[in-house]
This record gives sequence, structure tokens and C-alpha cells, in this order.
Amino acid sequence: MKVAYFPGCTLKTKAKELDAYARKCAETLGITLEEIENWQCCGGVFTTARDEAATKLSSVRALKAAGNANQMLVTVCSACHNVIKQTNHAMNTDEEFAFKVNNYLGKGEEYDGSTKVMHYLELLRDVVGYDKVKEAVKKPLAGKKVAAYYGCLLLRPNSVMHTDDPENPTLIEDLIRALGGEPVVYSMRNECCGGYIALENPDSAKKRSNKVTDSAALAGADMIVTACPLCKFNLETNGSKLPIVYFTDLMAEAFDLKED
Amino acid sequence: MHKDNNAVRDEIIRRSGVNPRKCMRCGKCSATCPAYDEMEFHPHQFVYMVESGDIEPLMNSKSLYQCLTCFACVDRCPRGVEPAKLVEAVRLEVIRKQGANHLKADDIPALVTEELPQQAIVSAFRKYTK
Amino acid sequence: MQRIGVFVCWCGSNIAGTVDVEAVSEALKSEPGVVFSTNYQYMCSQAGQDIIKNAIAEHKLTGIVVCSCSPRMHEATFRKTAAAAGLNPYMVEIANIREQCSWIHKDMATGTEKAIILGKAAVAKVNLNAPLTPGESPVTKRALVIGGGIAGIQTALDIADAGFPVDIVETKPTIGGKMAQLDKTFPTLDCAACILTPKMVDVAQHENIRIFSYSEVVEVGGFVGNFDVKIKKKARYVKEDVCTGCGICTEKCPMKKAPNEFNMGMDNRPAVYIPFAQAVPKVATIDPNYCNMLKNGKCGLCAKVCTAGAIDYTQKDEIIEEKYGAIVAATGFNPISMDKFDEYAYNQSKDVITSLEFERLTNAAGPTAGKLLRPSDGEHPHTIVFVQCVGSRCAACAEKGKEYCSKICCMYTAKHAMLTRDKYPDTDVYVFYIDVRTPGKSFDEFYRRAVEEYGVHYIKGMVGKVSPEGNKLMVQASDLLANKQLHIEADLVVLAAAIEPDKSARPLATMLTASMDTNDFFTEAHPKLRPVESPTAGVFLSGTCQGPKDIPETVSQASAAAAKVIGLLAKDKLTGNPCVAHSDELMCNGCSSCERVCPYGAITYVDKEFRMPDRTTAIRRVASVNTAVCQGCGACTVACPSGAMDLNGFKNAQIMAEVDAICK
Amino acid sequence: MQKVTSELLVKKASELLENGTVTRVLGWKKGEFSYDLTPAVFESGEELIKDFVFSDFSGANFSKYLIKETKKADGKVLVFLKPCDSYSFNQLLTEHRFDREKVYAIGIPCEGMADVDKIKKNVGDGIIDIISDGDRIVVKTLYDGDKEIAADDVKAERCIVCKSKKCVAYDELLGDNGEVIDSERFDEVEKLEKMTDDERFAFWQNELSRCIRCNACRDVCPACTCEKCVFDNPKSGVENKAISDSFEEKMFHIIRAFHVAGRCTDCGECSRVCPQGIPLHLLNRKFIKDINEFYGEYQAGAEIGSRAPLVNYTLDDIEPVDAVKKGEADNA
Amino acid sequence: MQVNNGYQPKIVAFCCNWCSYAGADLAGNNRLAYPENVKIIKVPCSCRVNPMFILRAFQRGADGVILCGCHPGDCHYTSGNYYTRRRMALLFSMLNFLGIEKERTRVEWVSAAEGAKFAATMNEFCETVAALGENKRLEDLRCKR
Repeated sequence: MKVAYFPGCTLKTKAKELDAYARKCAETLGITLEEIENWQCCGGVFTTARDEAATKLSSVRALKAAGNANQMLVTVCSACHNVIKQTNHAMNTDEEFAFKVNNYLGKGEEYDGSTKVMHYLELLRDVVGYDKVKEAVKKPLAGKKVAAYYGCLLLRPNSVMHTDDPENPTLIEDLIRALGGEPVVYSMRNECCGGYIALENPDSAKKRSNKVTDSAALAGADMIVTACPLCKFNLETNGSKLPIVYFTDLMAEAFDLKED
Repeated sequence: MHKDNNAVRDEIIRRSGVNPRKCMRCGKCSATCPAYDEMEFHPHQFVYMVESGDIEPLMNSKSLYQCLTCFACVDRCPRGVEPAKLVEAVRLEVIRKQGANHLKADDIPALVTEELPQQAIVSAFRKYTK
Repeated sequence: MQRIGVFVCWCGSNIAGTVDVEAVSEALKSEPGVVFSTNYQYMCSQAGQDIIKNAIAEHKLTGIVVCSCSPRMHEATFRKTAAAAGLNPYMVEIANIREQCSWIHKDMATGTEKAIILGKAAVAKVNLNAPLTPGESPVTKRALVIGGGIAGIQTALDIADAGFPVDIVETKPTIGGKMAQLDKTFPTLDCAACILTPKMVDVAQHENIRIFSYSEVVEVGGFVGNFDVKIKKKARYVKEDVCTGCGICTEKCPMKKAPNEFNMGMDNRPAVYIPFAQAVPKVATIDPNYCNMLKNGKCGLCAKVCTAGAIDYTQKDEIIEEKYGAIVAATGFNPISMDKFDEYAYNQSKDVITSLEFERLTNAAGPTAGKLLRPSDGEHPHTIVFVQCVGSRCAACAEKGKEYCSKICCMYTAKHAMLTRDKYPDTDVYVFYIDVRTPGKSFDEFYRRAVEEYGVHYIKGMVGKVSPEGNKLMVQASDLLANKQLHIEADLVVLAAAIEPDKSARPLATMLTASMDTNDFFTEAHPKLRPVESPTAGVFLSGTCQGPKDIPETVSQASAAAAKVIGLLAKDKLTGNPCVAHSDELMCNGCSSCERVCPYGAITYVDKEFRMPDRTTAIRRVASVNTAVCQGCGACTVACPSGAMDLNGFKNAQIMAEVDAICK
Repeated sequence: MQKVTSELLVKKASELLENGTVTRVLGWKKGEFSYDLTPAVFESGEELIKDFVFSDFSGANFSKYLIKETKKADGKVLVFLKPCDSYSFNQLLTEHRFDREKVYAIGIPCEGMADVDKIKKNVGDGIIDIISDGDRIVVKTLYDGDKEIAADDVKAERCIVCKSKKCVAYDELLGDNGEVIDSERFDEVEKLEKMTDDERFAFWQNELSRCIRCNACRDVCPACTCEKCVFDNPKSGVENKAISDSFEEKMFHIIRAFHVAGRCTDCGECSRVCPQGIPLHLLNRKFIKDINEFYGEYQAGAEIGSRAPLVNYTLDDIEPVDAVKKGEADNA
Repeated sequence: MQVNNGYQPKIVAFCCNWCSYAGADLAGNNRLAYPENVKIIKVPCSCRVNPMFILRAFQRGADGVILCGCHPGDCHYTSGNYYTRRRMALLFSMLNFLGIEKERTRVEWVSAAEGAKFAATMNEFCETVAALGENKRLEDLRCKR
């Protein structure tokens, strides 16, 4: 099975391993991530203002490039996922906005809103199925206590994202379990790490990050997994005692795809 | 209430798509906000002050740049008010003015570190500049 | 052709002052069908009525028109007059020449002219009137109460005390409902069991009351005074009439892992169980989902220990058919699920509980024998946070919770906070509120006592997130008055969950053709003036199935519903309003348009055989109006495209005759 | 895609007659000319081969015929449903007007029907016959021999603004099912709405004064299925069987449109059969447009059992005064 | 008949028994005048009013027709006026579509307590219709003859 894939800026630079393992693991599970052509950076943050059309064009072009009606567009980075999914929602629910955007795109290039945006994790749960993930595991993560960190972008706003229960998600925990690890549930897993503000107010970002990593440590985790490069950076920079790894890293390890 | 304030208020309401009149003043947005202590005006005050057209103080406040855009207030509001969208709409009111960019391109190099991922820079630009 | 008499009233000078009554009676003399016309000073007086009676006899009148005050004043009077003279009362029409004419016009010529036209319209209508006889239907003198909580109990007792047999149908193995689960009641703090259980006993012992517990209504047919109801008695695998309620089976049952519903699942009960000590009927019930004997035939211990021989593993569901004159819905409420509010971590921590669970935690018969202990570790909590309005007052667009105020939470939270501080003064109690709503006798005083005498911390603001960290619950909340974000380290968090109608209400409403609002509360026949009746005749509403209410309100409504039922059952026959819809089955298409607009469910369809013009016969679906249920609004007559549906007393032809007379 | 032709339908119908699935077939029957097809009941393969026609002139909607036909005898009736016919079919089922068990419905695609009047206008006098041939129409004339017209040029108005190519009811489908179309069928109504009161009055005065009260519109209408029409019923108070004054045709058409409001599927049969060429469908479309705008999109017959807008309500429906204003504001 | 200087339109008012008819009575009780050419026909509920009645009134020479019922939510029969509202919204829109002046038709919700509103409504409606003049567009000429 082939799905359209939007890697995003960070996966092409600072988070190359996230991208590489995402592709490898997908291949293992019988899915080819086909990078859409000529994609541009999504902008990293969704502007909720209804009169902001220009900043959302790259997302809309990606959605259109994902192919014909009801095709899936898969992302790995939580931020890209959030931006593209919210843009897609706006195209489907805000007629005025959609009209404006389609005017920008030009005649014949209009986007009809029919692409389905999926996070890689959702793909694993809804399309592949955890049972199949389990089958692919060669080196189970036995004994590893893994804390899933969702952050905000994967889950919220729930009325648009519909990823999981935004207050008590199980999406990543179920994956950890399928990989043979032991998920550690802690209360700050869906709270913001302050990544967006890392530049503006590093102190604030540090406070937020520490809350998250402390909570995970208190719950007895050995490591924290995330899908978001910004979260990873932010948690690491601010002195996390626990290692922060991408979920794809964990998968590659369990699937025995790591070369070292 | 000043007439001009009404115009700004209406523009902010239109831009955000938020109806602040739905607010029942429960304060759950502020209870939920992770950046509360960084802010001079808190999410519930944004809602109330936009509704009453008292927008000038908000525009002059650094609270505009402390919102983490984590959407927790949007999700947890029992009235579907979506305070974060109001914060953003007010912020745009400020930074869309000529020369009012909150983040200058010249400031960037000093802030960038080796490990800083692209998206941190991109998103900061998008949030704080026009 | 009718023989019509016209009687013009002067109403002293009220009419005669601006209307030339002589000219009116003279002018109407020449209208088609009019054989007699006169005027008199006070038509409604005895003398005036005698004029009418005499004229009816003397001129063999078949219809009369009285030109007088509003029909809302004296239509009933003149109908009685006609009836006394042997004329069908529905052959009387009133021309309102006082309120609509003499009182609003000053000029005699204008008033007279208009009075004549109004008289002509009334004559035109009477020409097409037909005698109407109200339909009569017998009344089955038995009531059905659906739901055995305090609402159903009170309604049943009141009806039974008036001498009518009543059946209570309750889905649980015992009556008592939510009130039986409560510890104390506000604002008087008397113990719920102490005031409820004697009533339950009264029900059990009342000669006029039968209890169908562990049963549900599965089918309702018929109409007011004549409902046919099927009740399914679920198999409880215990012979109700043999079981003595000794409880030995429940002690000996080896399967003790079934969650105890009565204690909100906070402890376990055996597979064979009696919900609580004061249950009515006090008989055991076997839970087929947990009983090993029923699941795999291995066990049978309860049958061995039962000296009365009451256990019967072969029992089957049983259908009981019964007739009722009136039905009372008393299906009650439940707290809503907290699944969509997990920022409060209800699904993540045992120490986040709902208020109803808190009731059980403080109740002497509860899982902790009345000691307030944390569910997670059995420790005494030192800091308790109460959160109000969880799921109440939510906007529809928020896609969770309910839009309405659940009404009871402010008071029970004050009660919980006060009782906690009273019994455990070392406990810090916080209540987060949006508004404190305490309208009710002694309610606000009660709330103030909680604050002023018991030192409960009331904080205006909402809790944003509850984070279980170690054995603590970190509560992040806003204090709006202090303009601060609070972080409280709590041991127990209690959520005042919104309440919603019981899930059984919606299918029941469908069976009863009773209407519901968008929240699944039953709608009342009139929100102000008929609050305990459903728009469907013979169906009454008791308790929270109609809307959120506390115990005193529930009991008031329960008794009010009972009074309405008694009023109905006291009649031997129901006399209908004869001005009801009637369908001409030769013209009816059977299209269901009329049925869909009928607010009373008065229209049903029957397949009837008709002779076709070509002498063959064909089965056609035609509408049939139940005259006992129809209230005569006429909505169906306009929905009917073929004109088959018409309304007695206000027939299409009659109204058009009035239109013609007025426009001439 | 399988091309649906007379031959294919005849073959299908004959098979179903033969294997006993159905005992009668509702179909279009050859008339004096090959363009004046009439609805007929066929009971044998021979009859079908002889007279059954499916062409650009098979506009007639058979749904209504099922009411009587299903009552006549036992056994199933075969009916061919074009997409627009299938909506009428469902609407009649919603109103319990016939027994679904006694019908075998075959959905057929439709590319639009021709308007004979348009052809006549196009070609002029002396038409002997009109033969439909794929996307062309051949007109045989007395004086000029054969003339060819593109079928698209003489398409019926209702087909130009076709609302749906999707069969919504059938037991069996021939060819591929189409989609609901976002058509421009309300444009004409909008044009009228934009006129002044006086202009509109003049327009309708001109149109409706031509009415000869032949009742053809009513007789063909799949929504007008009353056992007895109010206008035929002496008891209704509005009985009038013939045109007698300037008002009565207005009353008749307003009431008729009102009676079918919310039930009319916009099949356009009323205008097709009107011998005076009155655009009666505009009245129905006005109601449909208003219903869509006031109460949300509603397509009668799209599904069985749906609640028609006039036997439904919400607590915050538009007030009549605003409803009338709305039409105006939209036009401003 | 009294000779009026100004033109007086013929108005038919359908009033529901429970609210509007009572409102009209109240107007009478309080001696609140409205034009004599308003004639009231009592119906049990506004939902009893068939479009045919309204057309019939116009046909027979009425210049304006007004329909009065309980306020939405207050219907004695709970839902009757909701149906009225839909039916009349569509009917009036159609009449307007046919070129009949929209001011000639009206639905007004009048409660039993609103005597003053009833009188004021009738006065205002008569004035509006009077300004339009005689109804020629929907009148049965035959009846005039």
C-alpha cells in the first residue's frame, strides 16, 4: 500500500532519523511513504485567524498534491500534522476561507477538501493495526518503561483533530505495548512543553518542560517518546533526566532495523 | 464604550470566528492555561475585555506573546468559546501594523543554537511577524 | 334546511348603546334559514334564556344564533339553555357583538352595520352545523406507574390511598431509586433512608399496590382510560413469592466479584444478591452474568442452602398483560458519564469520584461503612476539592455535556462540604463554583452556613486539570476573584456531574407517543399550566423525567400527578370534546401526513376493504381518529391534501361560509 | 457502460415476464408518431416487441401508475425508473401509496429527454415523424426531407437543469448509477424573484390566464394522487371543475402547488404535459427553493420515510414576515 | 353603510380560540378601537387555517388577511402554531411570488394578555392595506358583478 507523505522541514534537517526510520518501519509493515512532490514547509503553526489565507497555502497545496479524492496524506511531525489537519478542516467548514484560498490557487487548481489527513500513529492504529505491528517485532522492548509524550499538537483542538481522547489518550501507549515495552502513564503527557515559546521566553518553556519530564520521572519512566521534533528539542535542552526518543526510533529498535 | 473600540472588537470577533458572548465566566480557560503565570491578562480576561471592547490594554500587553498555542483552553471550555483564537486575533491586530513585528529577522541569529529545530524558527516567525 | 332563531342581546346599554339591536334582529330575519329573530335586554338572564327556550319549542328551531358578548363568556350558558330545550348544544353559535363591536366602535351606524355582518356570519355557520355528541369511553380504574424511585413511590401511594389499584414497574430488583442511595438530604440533613424506607414499606404493604420489580414495560397500546400494556418480568431465578429474604444464599454464594451497583461499583456483591437491607421486595436476585450455575452449570450452592426452596435456575422472562386507565412516567435520572471530561482524571484515578459515589462513601451502609476514606488506599483524605457544574451548562457547540443547569448540584455540594467539615474538622474543603444557585426554602441559608459556620472554602472559578501525581491529586484551578491560578494538592476530588434522563425514557416515550425535548426530558402539556401532564391524554409525569428537580419538588410533582390520575380514574366514563377531527375514509389516501402533525398520537391507520368503481374490491390504508385522544386543534385538516380530514364544529365548509358572509 | 436501448429493455422485460418474476410491464408505447409515446401496460413479450419504445421521448414518469396497477391483480408489475422517476417512486412509498412487494423496479440511466415543442419550433411545419438516434435527432418532414438536430439543442428544460442522475430506488440497475447534480434549476425562479410585484403579477397573469383547467397537470403529477381531489369534491367548498373566472385558475394552481409542497420531487411532468405551455414547475420550484432556504436542503423522495418539511417544524423557524422579506433581500 | 371619506379595506382576521381571540376580547374590554372592517373568525388553533380559507377570502373581496395565534412555544396544543408558521411562511412567499403585495397577508402572535397589541396590530395592518388600495389581483370578479 502506498500513501502520500509530507515529511516537513525539520525531518529534512534536524530530525533526519525520524524521517528515515518512519520510512523503514512503514516498509516493514507493507506501506510505502511516497513523498509528495514540491512540498513546502507548513509554517510550523496553524494561524486560527479566518482571514489568514496566504500562510495556509502550502498546506493546501500539499493536501491537493496528496492526490485524488479520499486519499490519505500522512505526516510524522506533530506540528505539520496539526497545521495540515486544521487547514483541511477550515477548507471543509469555512466557505469564505475556502473561497479565498481557491482564488489564490487559481482556476483549475482548486482544492475540494477531500483528502484525509492522518498522523503516522493513526495510520498504525487504524490502517495497519497494532496486531500487525506486534507481528513485525523482532526484538521486543521487554522491561523498558516508556512514557508517551503527546504534547498538545497531536491531540488538540479535539473537535478538529479527533486523534484520541484528548484528556486520556492511549494511542502511543498501545504502540509501546505492541512493541513489547511497558507504557508508563503520567498526568502531564498531554500538557504543552512550551516549544513554540522556546525562542520568545526560554524560561517559560523550561518551566513547562520540567513539569513534563518531572511528572514522567516520578511515574517511574526510563525514557520518553514523542512524535514532535520541537518537543524533543525543548525537553532535552531544558535538562531532562530521561532520554527523549522519537517513537520511530523505538519502532526501528523493536523491528531490529537499527544498524549499530 | 468608544466607537472605534467597537470597530476593532468587531474585526477581532470576525477574524477569530469566536463569539465572546457565549462565555459564562467560569474561568476554566484560565484554570487550564499553562502560561497563566507569564501573563498579565489571562485567557478569561481576553474574552471579557474583547467582549466589552476594552482592547487597547490587551494590544499593549506582552501577554499576547506568552500564549503557547496549545489549545487547552479551546478544548476544555464548556461553552465552546475558544479563547486562544481571540488571543491570536488580537496579536494579529498588533503585528499587522507597519513595523510592529514582534520578532525582527535581525534578532534571530542571536537566538539560534545548533540543535534548534527548524520549526521553532518558522513558527516563531509565523506567530510574531507579519 | 335549518330553522334558525336569532337572539340579539342588548347587554343593557353595553351593546344597545352603540348597536341598533332592533335593526340587527330585523336585518337577520331575512337571512337564509332564519325563521325567528328577536332582541332582549339581558339574554343571559333567566328571562332571556326562557325567551330562547320558548322560541326553540314554538318555532321548532334546529339552530340558534345569539348575538351577544364573547363566546368565552356565555357560550356554555347558551348551550345549556339549548340543551334544556331539547336542542343539541352544538347547534348554538355566538356572534360576538360586544367585545368585537359595540365596545370598540363609537358610531351607532358603524356598530350596527358590523353587528349585522357578524350575525350573518354566525347564521351562515349554523346553517352548516350538525348536532354533535361527545364520544364516551369507559375508564379502566387502575394506574400504572413506571419507575419506583421516590417519584413513583409517592405517586403510587397517593393514588392507592384514594382507593385505586396501582402497579409500579421498576427495572431494578428493588424500588427506592436514587434516593435510597443518598446519605443525608438537604437542607434539613435528615437521613434519606430514614424517610424513604418507611414509604417503601408502605408501598409493599399497601393492598392497592402491586410491585413489578426487575421488570420493564415493553408495549403500550390503547388510549386514555384504556391503555393495554405489556410488562416483561425478567427472570430473577428466585421465586418471589417463596423467598423470605433471609439472605443465606447471598452469604454462601462463592462468586463474590460482581460490581455492586448500589454502591456505584465501589465494592463487590455476590452473584445472588439483595441490593440493600431495606430492599422492597426483599427477595434475592441472581445475576446471570456472574452466576456460575447459570453460566456453566457448575455450582448450585444457593439452591442447596435455601431452606425455603426459592431458587429456580430454570425461570424464564414472563410477559404480563394488563389494562390501565392512566400511566405515570417516573423514570428518573442518572449522572452523565465523565468520559468526555477526563481533564478531571475520573478515568485515571480512583480518588476522583462523582457526587453520587461520595454519597455512598459517607453512608453507613456504604462500602466504607460511613467512614470517609479514599477509594485508592483507604486513607482519610485531608484535602478535598469539589468541582461544580461538571457537564452542566455546556454550550451545544462544545460537543460535550448538557446545556441545562442540573439544579441539584449546588445544594448537595454544599451538603457534602458541610458534612465533611462537621465530621472531619481537620479536612480542608474547597468548592469551585461558577455561580451558587440556591433558590428554595432555607437553601441559601444552608449554603451560607457551610461557608460561615463550617469554613468551607468557596472559590469562584473552575478547575482546569486534575493531575494524579504519586498519591496526590494536583488540582490546577482559577480563582477569578483573586485573579490567580491555584495549585492545590488534594487527596480526593468530587465531581458534581450533570444529570440526564434515564436511558429508558426515550423508548418509553415512543411507546406512549408522549413527546420529549431535545434532552430527552418528557415535555409537559403546558409548561406553566399543565406541568404534570404529558400532551398525550392519560399520560402523566412525575419527578426528574420531566426536568431536573430535588426531592421536595419531585414529591410535590409526584402528588400532583397522582391528583391528576385520581381525577381521571374517578370518572366512570370519559366524555370527549365532540369538536374532534374526522376522516372521510372514502377520500383518505393513507399518506400519513395527518398522523405526523398530530401532537397527541390520535391518528392510526387501518387497512380497509373498499369497493372500487369497477366493482372490484381493494384493500386501502386509511386514517382513523381516536376521538378520545383527539383534542381538536385541526393541524391534521390542513396537512391532509385530499380534504378527507375535517374538524367537527369547525368544518372547512363552515369556516368558508363565514368567510363568504364577511366578505360579501 | 451498457447502453440502455429499447431492445435491451424489451429483452429484460420479456425475460422477467417469462420467468414469472412479473406479470405486467409498465412501459412507453408507440403512438401515431414515434414521438408521441403513451404509457401502457404490456402483458407479453409479443406486445413488447411490437410497441415498446425507449427513446428521447420516453419522458413519462410511471411511478404514479403503480398505485392503480398494483391494486388491479396479483403478481408483480415491472416498472422502469429513470433517476427522476425514482424519486417519485420513493415519495409514493413514503406515503404508503402502493405495495412495494408488488413491484419489480429497474433503474435506468437517463441522458435527458427531448422537448417535442422545441423540435417543432426548430424545424417548422410539415413534420411527418421524429426519430431519436443517439445524440442526434432525425426529423422527417413533408417538404424538406430529413433534418438532423443535435439532441442537446432540443433537450427539455427540466433535463437541462437535471437535479440528479442517481436512481434512488430499484431492484436492479441497468448501466451505472449517476450522482446528484448541483444544478441550476432555481435560476428561473430567482429571475422572477428579482422582478417587481407588478412584473411578476403580469408574468403570472399572462401564464395562468391561458389555463383551460384541463387538469392534465394534476392527472400526471405523481404527487397528486388523492383518491378524490378537493377541486372535484362538492363538500370541500372549493369545488370547481372548469375555468369560470380569473381567480379560479390562480386558486387552483396555488392550492395544487401547496398541496404538493414538500412532497413534489421536481420531476417536471406538470409542465411537460401542459397543453398551454404554462411553466407550472416554477410554482413547485419556488416552494422547493423556499423550503431549502428556510428549513435546510430537502429533496422529496431522496429517501423513504423522510419527514416532509410541512409536517415538521423546529422551535426557531423563520417567521412568515421574514420569509417573505428574505426573498426580497436576496434579490437586492 | 356609513360613507367613509377614506378608503376602508376589508380585513379578515383568523384568531385562535386560546390566545388571540381572548386578546381581541381584552381589546374590547379595554375599549381599544380598531377599524370596523376587521372581522374576526374564530378557529380552535391557528393551525386550523387552511390556505384555502385565505384564498377564498381574497377571492370574495377581502383586501387583507391576518392570522393570529399564540406565541411560538405557547400553543394550547403545544405545536399547532409551529406548523402554522411554516405553512404561512411558504404560502405568503408564494403569493408574493405571484405578484400579490406581501403587505396584504400577515401572521401575528397575540397572547390573551395582549389586548393592546391586538388593537395596535389591527390598526396598523388596516393602514398598510389601505395604502395599497383595493385588492384587485386576487379578487373574484364574478362575485363583484
